[in-house]
Amino acid sequence: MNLKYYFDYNSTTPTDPRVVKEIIPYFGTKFFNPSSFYRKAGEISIDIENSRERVAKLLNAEPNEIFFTSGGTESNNLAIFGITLKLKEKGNHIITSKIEHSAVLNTCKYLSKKGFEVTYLPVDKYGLVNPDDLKKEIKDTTILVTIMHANNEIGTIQPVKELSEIAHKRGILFHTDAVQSAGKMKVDVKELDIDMLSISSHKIYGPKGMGVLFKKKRVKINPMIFGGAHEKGLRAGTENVPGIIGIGKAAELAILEMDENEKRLKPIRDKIEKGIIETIPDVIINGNTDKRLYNTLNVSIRYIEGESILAFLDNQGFALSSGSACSSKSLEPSHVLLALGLKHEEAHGSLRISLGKYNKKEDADKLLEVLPPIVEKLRSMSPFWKKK
Amino acid sequence: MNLKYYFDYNSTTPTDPRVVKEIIPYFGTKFFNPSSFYRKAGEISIDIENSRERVAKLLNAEPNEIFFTSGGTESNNLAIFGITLKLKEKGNHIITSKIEHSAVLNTCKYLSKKGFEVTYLPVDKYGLVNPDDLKKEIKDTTILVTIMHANNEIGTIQPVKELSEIAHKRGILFHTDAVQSAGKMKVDVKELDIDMLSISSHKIYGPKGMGVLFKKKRVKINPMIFGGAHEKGLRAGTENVPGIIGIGKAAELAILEMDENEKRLKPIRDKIEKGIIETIPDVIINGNTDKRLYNTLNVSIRYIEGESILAFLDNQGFALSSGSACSSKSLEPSHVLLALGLKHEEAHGSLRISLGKYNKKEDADKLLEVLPPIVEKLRSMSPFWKKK
Amino acid sequence: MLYSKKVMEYFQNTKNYGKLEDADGIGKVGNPRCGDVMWIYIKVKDNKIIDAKYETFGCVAAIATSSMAIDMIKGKNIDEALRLTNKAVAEALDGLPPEKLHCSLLAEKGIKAAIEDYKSKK
Amino acid sequence: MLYSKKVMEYFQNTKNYGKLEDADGIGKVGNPRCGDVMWIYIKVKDNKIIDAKYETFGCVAAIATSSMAIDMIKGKNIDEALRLTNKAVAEALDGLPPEKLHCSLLAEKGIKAAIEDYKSKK
Ligand SMILES: Cc1ncc(COP(=O)(O)O)c(C=O)c1O
Ligand SMILES: Cc1ncc(COP(=O)(O)O)c(C=O)c1O
Repeated sequence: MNLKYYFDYNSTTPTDPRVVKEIIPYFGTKFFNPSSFYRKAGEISIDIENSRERVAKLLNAEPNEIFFTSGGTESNNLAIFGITLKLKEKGNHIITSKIEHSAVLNTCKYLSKKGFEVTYLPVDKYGLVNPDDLKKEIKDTTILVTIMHANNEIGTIQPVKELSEIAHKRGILFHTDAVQSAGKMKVDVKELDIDMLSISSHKIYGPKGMGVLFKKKRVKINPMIFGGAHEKGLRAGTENVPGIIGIGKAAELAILEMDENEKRLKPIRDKIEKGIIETIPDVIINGNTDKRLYNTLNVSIRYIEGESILAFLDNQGFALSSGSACSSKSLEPSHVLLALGLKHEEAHGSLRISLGKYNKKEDADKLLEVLPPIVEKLRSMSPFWKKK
Repeated sequence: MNLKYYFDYNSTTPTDPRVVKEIIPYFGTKFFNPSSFYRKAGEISIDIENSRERVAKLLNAEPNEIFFTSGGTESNNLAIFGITLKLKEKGNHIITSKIEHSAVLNTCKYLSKKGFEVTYLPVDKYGLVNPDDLKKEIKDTTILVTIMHANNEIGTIQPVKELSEIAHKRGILFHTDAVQSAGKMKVDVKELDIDMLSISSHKIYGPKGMGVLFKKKRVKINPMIFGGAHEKGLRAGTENVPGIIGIGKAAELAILEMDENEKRLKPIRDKIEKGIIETIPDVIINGNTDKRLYNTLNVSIRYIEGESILAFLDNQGFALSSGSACSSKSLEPSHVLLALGLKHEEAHGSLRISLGKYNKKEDADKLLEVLPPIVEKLRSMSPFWKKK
Repeated sequence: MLYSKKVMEYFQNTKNYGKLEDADGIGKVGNPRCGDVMWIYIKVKDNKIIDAKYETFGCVAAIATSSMAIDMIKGKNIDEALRLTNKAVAEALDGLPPEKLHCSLLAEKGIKAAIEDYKSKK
Repeated sequence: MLYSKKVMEYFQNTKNYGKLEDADGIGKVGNPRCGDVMWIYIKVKDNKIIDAKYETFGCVAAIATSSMAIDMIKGKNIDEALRLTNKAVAEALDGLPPEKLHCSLLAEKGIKAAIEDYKSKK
C-alpha cells in the first residue's frame, strides 16, 4: 500500500484489506437488491442487519438506532436538517461551535439564511468549548445543540457528556459529529447520553461513500432524501451494500484494535511532537495536549507558509496537511486555528500530522530527520525570519 | 456469479468484473483523498475527471455537466429540490407523471406538503404520457417538468424530446429520470434537449451507492447536502472514489456493449413474451410493446397473486419481481400498473421479467418450462380461476 | 421477504386446497383489491368438521395460513374450531413477518365465516 | 493541487532568494493575513538591474513566481522590467492553477514597487 510516509489519516484512511475482502463478494455473487423478494436477496438484508449490529456495538447503541448514509457529511446534514425541519414550529435557534467541520458549519450557515438563528460558541486557545457558554446561550427557542466530539484539525476532544447534559436539562436535543473520534477512542452513546451522532466509514479504514447516523429511537426527525422505504423511511435509495458491509467490518476491527492503536501510536505522536519542539525553534503546538486525539498533532511553524512545507515534504514522499489557505481552495486559513486565536500567518504556517494504524516508529524518525532542513530552507527565504 | 436464472436486472445488476478490477486499487494504493495537497492525491482527482469524462460520453454531455451523487434516488432529489428551492420565488408548480419512481413521486409529495402544487400527468393504458396533457397543464407558475425516460416496471419509453420541447417553449426546465434507459439505450442529452437527467450506477453494472446528475451549465440549482466544496459546490462530502471510478468504467463498457446487448437480449425477451402468451391463458402484457425497453417484459397472470409465483420460481432458482403489494412492504400494488388502468387483482398478479447481459437463451427456455406448471398449480388453488 | 421454514413448507407442499363439492358451509373472506381472498369449505357431521378445504388467491403467507388452518380444524368439533385464533395459526407456522399477520387473521375469519354459513343453513 | 513541472522546478531549485544587503530599491508587497508576502530587492547601475533577489513568505506558487520574476528582470534595464506582466511570469512557468494567479500578480507588483523605491531614493 506504500503508506510509509502517510501522516494524513484524519483526512482519509486506506480501506483495511480485511474489509476489502469482505466487501468483494457483494459486487459479484451477493449483488442482489436487499429489497427484492427472493431468498438470495433476503440473505443480503440479513447481512445488512449484521453490519448494523457491528456498528451499533462500536457505539454501544441498539441496532435499530443505526442508519446508513453516504458519508459523514450527509449524516451531519441529516441530523441538523432532520431536527430543524421537524421542530421548526417549536423554535428556530441552533447552537454549535466555531470549530465544527464544514459539513456542520455550512449547513448551519444555510439554515441561518432560511430564518434560523445560529449561535457559534467560541473556544479557548486550546480549542475547548466552555460549558458555561453553552448554558448562557440556550434560550426558549433553542431546538438543537450540535458540537463535535473530536476536532479533525487539532484533535481537541470536547466534554460532550457535560455539554449534552446541559442541553438535556433544558429539554434540547444534542447531536455530535464523532467522525474523528469513533473508531479511534471509546464512543459510548449511552454513557455520553447523545441523541444523534455522525460517523464516517473512510475515516475508520472502511470504504468511502458510507456513513452512519446514530439516532435514539425516541428522537423523531425528517428525512432529507425521499423515495423508497429504505432505512425505515429515513433515507431512501437502493442500499450501498458493499459500503454497508464495509463499515460494519471496519467497526468490528476498530473495536478489536482501538486500544492497541492508542498504545502504539500515542508514543509515536508524542515523539514527533517532542522532536519538532527540540529541533525547530519558534513553533506553536495547537490544540489541547491533555484532551486530544492520540493520533493528532497540529503545529504552527512560524515565519513560513504551510503549502511550501507540504510541497517539500511531498517531494520526499511525505503526505501531511496544513491549515494554510493555500493548500485548500479557499482564501482564508483554517477557521479552527483562527478560532484558537492564532494570527493568520500562524495559521498559514500550520502542519497537521495525523497517524494511523500503518504508521511505524521508523517513519516518524524519518519525518523528524527531513522536516528541520526544509523549515530552515524556507525560513531562509522568508522576509520575517531574519527580522526577528 | 451464478446468474443463470436472474431475471431482475431492472432491480439491480452485478458489478461487471472489469469494473470491480478497476475499482479495487482505490481501496488500497490509490486511497488518497482527492482534495489533499500531495501529488498522489492530485492524481486521484485526475482519475475522477477521467471518470467524469466517460460518463459525459455516455450521455453526450460535457464533463463539467456531470455531478456525482450517492445514487439515482439522490440525483432525482437533488434535481427536484435543487430547482424548486432555487426558483420558488418564480413559481410553485411542478409537473410530473403518475408512473414515476418513488424517488420522484415521494419528493413531489413532500413538496406538495410544503406549499408546492404538483400535477401528476396520467398515462394511457400502455403507459405513455400524452404531450397534449403536458401542454394543457403548464401554467405561469410552473417551474419544473420532471418525466421519466423509461419506466422501471413496464419499460415504456416516454417521448421526452417532445415533452422537453413543450416545456422549453414555455421557458420551463425539464428533468428526466433516465435510471432505466441510460446504459441500455442511446441517451443523448443534446439531441433530447434535456436540462437535468439522473442515472444510477448499480443499474448499469457499476457499484451501488453511486449516481450522477447531469445538469446543463446554464441551469443553476441549490445544493441539498452542505459542507466542503466538492463537485463544484453542488454536493459536499469526501468523494466516493471507488464508486466514481466504477460508474465511469461502467459507462465506458455500456457505450461499447449497448448495441450488442440490445441485439442479443431483445429476441430473448420477445421469445419469453411469446412463450408465455402461448402456454398460459388469460395473461395481459403490460406496457407499450412498441416503445419499450428491449430488456423488459411485464405480464399480469390473472386469477393468481404475484408473490406466490415468485416464491415457487425462487424455489427453482429464478429471481424475478412482481408489482404485487405482497412482494413489497406497502399494502397497495404497483402504482404504475394501476395508472395503466389495471384492476388491483391484475396488478397483484403481475410479473416483471427484466433481462441483462449475463442472460442466455437457454435460461429463458428454462423459465418458459418452469412457469406454466406453477401458474397451473396456483390457479388450481384460486377461487377465481374455476369461476370463469 | 423472509418466511420461516415452516411457512415455506406449508406453502410449497400445500395439500388442503380445492373445492369441496358437497360442503356444508363456505366462508368467503378477503378482498382481491388487497391481494388476499380466502374461501374455506367445511363438511360437518355430528357437530364435527370431518373435512375441510380452501381456495386462496394470495401470497405465500395467505396460502400457508390457509393450509395450516385447515389442518388445525379438521377432525375438531365446531366449538373448538371457533376458538382457533390467528395467533395460534401464526404460531403453528413458527411466526409470520409482521406485515403478513393480517393473513392469519383472514384464515381465522374464513373459518368463522364457514361455520356461520353452516349454522345458518342448518 | 496540481502545479506544472516548471513551477515545481522553480520552487524546489529556487536560487534567487535572500537579502541583498546593498540594495538600491526594495519592494515590499503582499499581506501575511493572506499567506503571501514578497520582498523584492534590486541593485541598479546605469538604469540596469544588475542584481536582484527576493524574500518570500508564501506558497509554492508565490515562491516559484518570485524566483522566475527575478530571473526575468536581472540584466534588464528598468523600463523593460517595468513592462514585465504577471501574465508573462505565469506563462514562463507554463501556467498556474487559476486560484494561484494572484501570486504572479504579486511578483509584478513587487518589482514595480522595488523600482519605484529606487526611483524615489535617487
Ligand atoms: C469532523 C468531521 N466531520 C465530518 C467529516 C465529513 O465526512 P465525510 O468525508 O465522510 O463526508 C469529516 C471529514 O471529512 C470530519 O473530519
Ligand atoms: C426509474 C428509477 N429511478 C430511480 C431509481 C433509484 O435509483 P437508486 O436505486 O440508485 O437510488 C430506480 C431504481 O431503484 C429506478 O428504477
